[in-house]
Amino acid sequence: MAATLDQLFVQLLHGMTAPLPEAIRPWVALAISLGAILAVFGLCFGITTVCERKAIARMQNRLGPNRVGPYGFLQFAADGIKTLTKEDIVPRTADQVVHFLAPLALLVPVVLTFLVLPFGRNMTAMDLEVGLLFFFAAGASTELAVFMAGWSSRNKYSLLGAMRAIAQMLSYELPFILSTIGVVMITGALSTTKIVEAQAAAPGEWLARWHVFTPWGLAAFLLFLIAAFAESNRSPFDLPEGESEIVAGYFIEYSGFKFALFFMAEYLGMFSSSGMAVTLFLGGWTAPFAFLDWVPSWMWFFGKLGVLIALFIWVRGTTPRLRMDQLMDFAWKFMLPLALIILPTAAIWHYAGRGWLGWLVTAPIVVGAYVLLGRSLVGRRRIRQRSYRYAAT
Amino acid sequence: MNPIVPHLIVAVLLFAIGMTGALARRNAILTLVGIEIMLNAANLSFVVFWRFGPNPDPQTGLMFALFSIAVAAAEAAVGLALIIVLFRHRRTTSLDAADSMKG
Amino acid sequence: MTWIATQIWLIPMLPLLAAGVIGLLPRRSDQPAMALAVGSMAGALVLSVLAFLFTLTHGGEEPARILTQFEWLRVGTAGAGVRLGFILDPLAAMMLVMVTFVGLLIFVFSAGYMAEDDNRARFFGFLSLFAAAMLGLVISNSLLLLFACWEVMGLASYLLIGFWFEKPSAAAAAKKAFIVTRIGDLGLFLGMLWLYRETGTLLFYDGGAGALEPGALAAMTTNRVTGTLTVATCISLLLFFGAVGKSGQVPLHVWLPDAMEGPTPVSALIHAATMVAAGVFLVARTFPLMAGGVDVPVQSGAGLALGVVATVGSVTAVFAALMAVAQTDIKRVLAYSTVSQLGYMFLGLGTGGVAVGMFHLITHAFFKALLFLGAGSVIHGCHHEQDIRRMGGLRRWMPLTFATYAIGMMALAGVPLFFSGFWSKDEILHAAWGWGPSRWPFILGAVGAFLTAFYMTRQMAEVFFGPHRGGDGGGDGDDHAAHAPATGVHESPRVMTVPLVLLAVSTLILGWLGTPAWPWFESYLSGHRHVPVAWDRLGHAIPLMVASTVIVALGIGLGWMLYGKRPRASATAADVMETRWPRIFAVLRDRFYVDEFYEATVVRAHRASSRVDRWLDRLVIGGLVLAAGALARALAFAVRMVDELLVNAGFDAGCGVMRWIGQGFSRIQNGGAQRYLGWLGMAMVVLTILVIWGWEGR
Amino acid sequence: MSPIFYFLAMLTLGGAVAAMSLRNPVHCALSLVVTFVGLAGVYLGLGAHFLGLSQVLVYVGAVAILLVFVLLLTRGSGKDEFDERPDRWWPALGVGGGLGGVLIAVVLAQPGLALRTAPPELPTVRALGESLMTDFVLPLQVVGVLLTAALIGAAVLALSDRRRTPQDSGPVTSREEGETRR
Repeated sequence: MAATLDQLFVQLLHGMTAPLPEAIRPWVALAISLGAILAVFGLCFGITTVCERKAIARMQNRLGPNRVGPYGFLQFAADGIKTLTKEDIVPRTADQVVHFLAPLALLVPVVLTFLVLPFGRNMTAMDLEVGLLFFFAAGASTELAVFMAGWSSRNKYSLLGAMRAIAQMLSYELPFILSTIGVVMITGALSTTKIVEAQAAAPGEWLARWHVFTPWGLAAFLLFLIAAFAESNRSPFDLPEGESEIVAGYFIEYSGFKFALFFMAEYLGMFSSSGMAVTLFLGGWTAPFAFLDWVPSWMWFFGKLGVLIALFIWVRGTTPRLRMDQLMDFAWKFMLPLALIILPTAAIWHYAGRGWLGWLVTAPIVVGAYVLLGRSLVGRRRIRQRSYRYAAT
Repeated sequence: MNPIVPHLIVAVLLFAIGMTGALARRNAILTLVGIEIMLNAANLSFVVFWRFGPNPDPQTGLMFALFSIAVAAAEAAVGLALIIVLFRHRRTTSLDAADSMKG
Repeated sequence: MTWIATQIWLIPMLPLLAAGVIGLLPRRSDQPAMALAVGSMAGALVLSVLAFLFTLTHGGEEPARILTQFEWLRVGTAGAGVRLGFILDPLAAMMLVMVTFVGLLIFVFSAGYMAEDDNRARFFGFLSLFAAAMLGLVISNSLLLLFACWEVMGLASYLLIGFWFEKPSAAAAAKKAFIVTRIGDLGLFLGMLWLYRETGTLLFYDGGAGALEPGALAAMTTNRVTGTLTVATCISLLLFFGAVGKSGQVPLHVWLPDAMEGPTPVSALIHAATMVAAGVFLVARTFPLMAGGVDVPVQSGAGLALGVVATVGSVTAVFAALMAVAQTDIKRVLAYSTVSQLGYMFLGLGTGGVAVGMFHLITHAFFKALLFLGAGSVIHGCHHEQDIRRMGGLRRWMPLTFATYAIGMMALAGVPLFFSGFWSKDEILHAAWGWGPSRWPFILGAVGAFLTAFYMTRQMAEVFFGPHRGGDGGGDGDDHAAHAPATGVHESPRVMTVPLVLLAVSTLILGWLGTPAWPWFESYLSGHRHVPVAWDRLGHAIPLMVASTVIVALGIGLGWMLYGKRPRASATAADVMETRWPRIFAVLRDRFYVDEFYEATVVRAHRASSRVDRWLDRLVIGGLVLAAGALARALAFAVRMVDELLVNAGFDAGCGVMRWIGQGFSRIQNGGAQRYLGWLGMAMVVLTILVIWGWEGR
Repeated sequence: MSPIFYFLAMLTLGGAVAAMSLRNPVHCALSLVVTFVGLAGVYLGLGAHFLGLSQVLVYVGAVAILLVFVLLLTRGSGKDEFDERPDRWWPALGVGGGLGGVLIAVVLAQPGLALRTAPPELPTVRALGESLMTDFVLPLQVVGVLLTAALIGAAVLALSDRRRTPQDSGPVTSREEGETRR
């Protein structure tokens, strides 16, 4: 029973593609998977927007949406209908073609990143040997779409927002990628499926071998998560769309459906980063304890994903926005060195094993690096009382 | 047809396009773009010869292309920095402005 | 317990990590830097003691030798890579314990000594780096790894000697130390290359395939370069040249006294325990090669290389001791004394084998560190006064420093029975006495022993006895001297005196490890665990012991007679020896003019050659150019004449043609990069056609 | 030869032609990205997965962004007046076309380009990594040094005139403005 439930979707896909000829079967399977991913995560996107609005409303002592449907939970449907039926305004001076292509160029790579995520046992849409690289390659392509959107609008705020976004994404790309190299080193594979399988509990062990349970893995997980916040342009790294400074960033000149696409791409990017964090560090679809193996694997994945999304919402509701220089300092002076230090630490862990020796050697290195780098970041700039040049008297 | 031939023709055409553009455009950045296209054409031929070449070798062609990508990245960085310097001195990125080494 | 044998790399790794972390720390974080440095050294000491205990309990007839080899860099597929390795054997274990113990005490001492320095964090970072390099050198099982550590140590010593780089003299001394040792390193490097060419490996021991093992040695000792000179001897001499540079032997000793410009703990670390010992250690490590292939650890003083080692050592021992006699800087006396003692070590290695030399290395490390730290304490107490003429009578105000310094002094001088220096020096003299080829090393050694006793007595008398002369300004001497208030002279804080006491205690104890009656050290190095007490061996040694005791007594007596009985009255008063033998004293004080000699020869030769080059450039080459120019001008004149007179009619036409061609070429060379690229493309088309079709038809 | 290859080839060549012929430099840069992506697709089709994805990561993620940044920094995003004069195009087309024609002729004329009988065993990423660390360790080191040097060189080049520029324009005028406004 448990096995059937576990492989339910796999069997379903298998049944749908079995009558087709051999040659086109993988392509059809890929298309169906893509459709399923779009459907599932589209729905997730809707639900998440409502949940986020309600959760943040609670944090801000408001009620949040409560008109449409029970407790306002159908708000997303109303929003969707509204954006679909709104007029699509394109500025007269805008570069028409690029302006039209930008939202697509943003959404397509983001959707592609979902192809390599293992949602459950045997549930990877495209099980590439270089899956992790695929994820990063697709993610890197979104920067260009941001530029296209910002540049083609011929609006200085959108261009500024795009430049900020690109600078930020480039800066955080490095720790984003580097923090995963430790995982690759330990598992010896770039395939997301193999990475997940390597984190399952070995026979006889009660605890799974999630990478987050190791000193370097914990540090890398946190780095990855922070970089994911920045990559998805979410608070506290939402400078590219800081309303108080540059109105709405690079998609200021978009309205209606195209705006909805941008909005969706942002949330989908958040989902895929969280999914990759789950895959790399939280054991993907594996159960944390061996005795919980009977729960279907995809439930684990989506459960962990939900936790991370809740974390994203929580952080958005509670942290103030960074300043641009703080943002850059943080990326280059804290995250990058720490990510580089994690690499040899993972190597040491590989040779020292997961026993007490590994902990004894690697934990102090990680903690020491964290403390030292953090102190150097904090201690440099003393906050002085601001002096006003013209408004003194 | 031998699958190596269309691949190589694509590489050759790419190279020729890059060459033409690099010769015709006056904007230094676009000349650099042309050179990048030529580099990519060379890379493609490496990969094609690795895959279909008469001398099967496990990895050398791939490695060459990989290193070539790395070198191209370095080249782009330095080239673009040079263009920025050119722009600072001449207030233009036209290559015609950078002809003070005239003989 | 046994895991330490394979995890020996942890020992240098600890200080190395500390150095790295200190490098990352903010600039003024003194406390964490200090804690890290001292803590890592303490950890290294614990691990070293574990390793030492391991070698004590393992190994029977052969010394325990645990190798940990690893492949550092694989080039190509088939095993052709660079292999490195670590070794744990009694020699390494002994050195490990010594370096970490002395190092730890010096680190602790530095915490007090450098208390007022602004850059303490940097200082401790460098110290840790230095210690890491030394420890790595000790345990490396590959000449390449040893060389790498050797160079890192050179760098660290450069940084440490020039630590107060705002002083020009310190900066110069650092450069001098770096360059002079580099000259020696060249020899080491050449030796390394040659060794690799001969044996194909740089690993010392590799289960039969190493460079120091019988197979490789047999080949090297039978191959001859010329006549009697074997390959092994040549390589040994090259390696020894590196050791000469690092250990400050004649003729490359000049950097060592100048290196006293560094902070005193640095002097203690570099000139007592570690860096200078590295040269001796190198010779000890490659001893089978030095001994010319005879793989018998001790009492095998044969072979040309060892003869050179012994000769250089004995000459240095006397030479440096003579220079020490006339120095007035408290640290310089000790520096020359170090050079001299290092000479002793080489003498011991050359005549008596590894155990003899290494025993003196160990004991010397302890008492010389003690002396340097004592000197540091004195300097600290006298507010950075280093001139012994301005000290005096300090025993009243610095009793603890005085007591420990006296112990160190007696050990160095070789006062019998209770001091370690006596036993180790005695073994060296014993070995030199029994050395077949020549009696001179023994005689020189004995003279050196006498001089050592003499100059140490002189120093003690000047520093600790007599009236205090610190208050003296310049010329007004005597009236102040009697009632000189000990302004500010004070005993050093606990953090500095405790290391002194610990070192003094170990100085007293260590001697008993290698007495003739119970040669435990020697048997430890060769792997025997149980050493019977053999009183009968004492019989051979007693006459020599008596003789050396007499020598030492003479030295001390003379010193006391000249300096102790009638103490110097004022800081500016002439030295006793200076009044009696002014000319000799001047030579000694000016260090035999070695520096001047180098200045006059090597440096001046460089200058002269550069001057000659300039002259050549000006006159010969410049002349040629001028001549060519004149020729061309003459030719041009002739052509012009011909042109104007003969072809004046066709001139305009020819000129037009030339201009036309020139314009054509200058259009090619128009500075436009794209034009060049176009030419390249066309050339490529033409070449491709030529290559593919052009020659096929032929 | 699958239709996918022809599609990708068209994409690549079309992107390249557009990149070399469009008026607006930013459009050129974006077309260049199409070429890069198409080439990456060709690589993937040839079985060079790692290379194809590296191509996307390096060219699309880094080089294209760099190009676009420099275009904006040098105000090159407007129309380039020089490119409206067509006198350069004919010689360039001559050289490029000649080169392409000759090389295609060479490719077609070579009987030695025999198809490999057995398709090669595609190397795993692990095998690639291992040969990078063994057979190709020296090129790897050299490329590392080259990249470092290029990084430093580019930074130095781009920063070198920092000192000179303020005198030309920048803060002087703004301060004067501030003074007058006051």
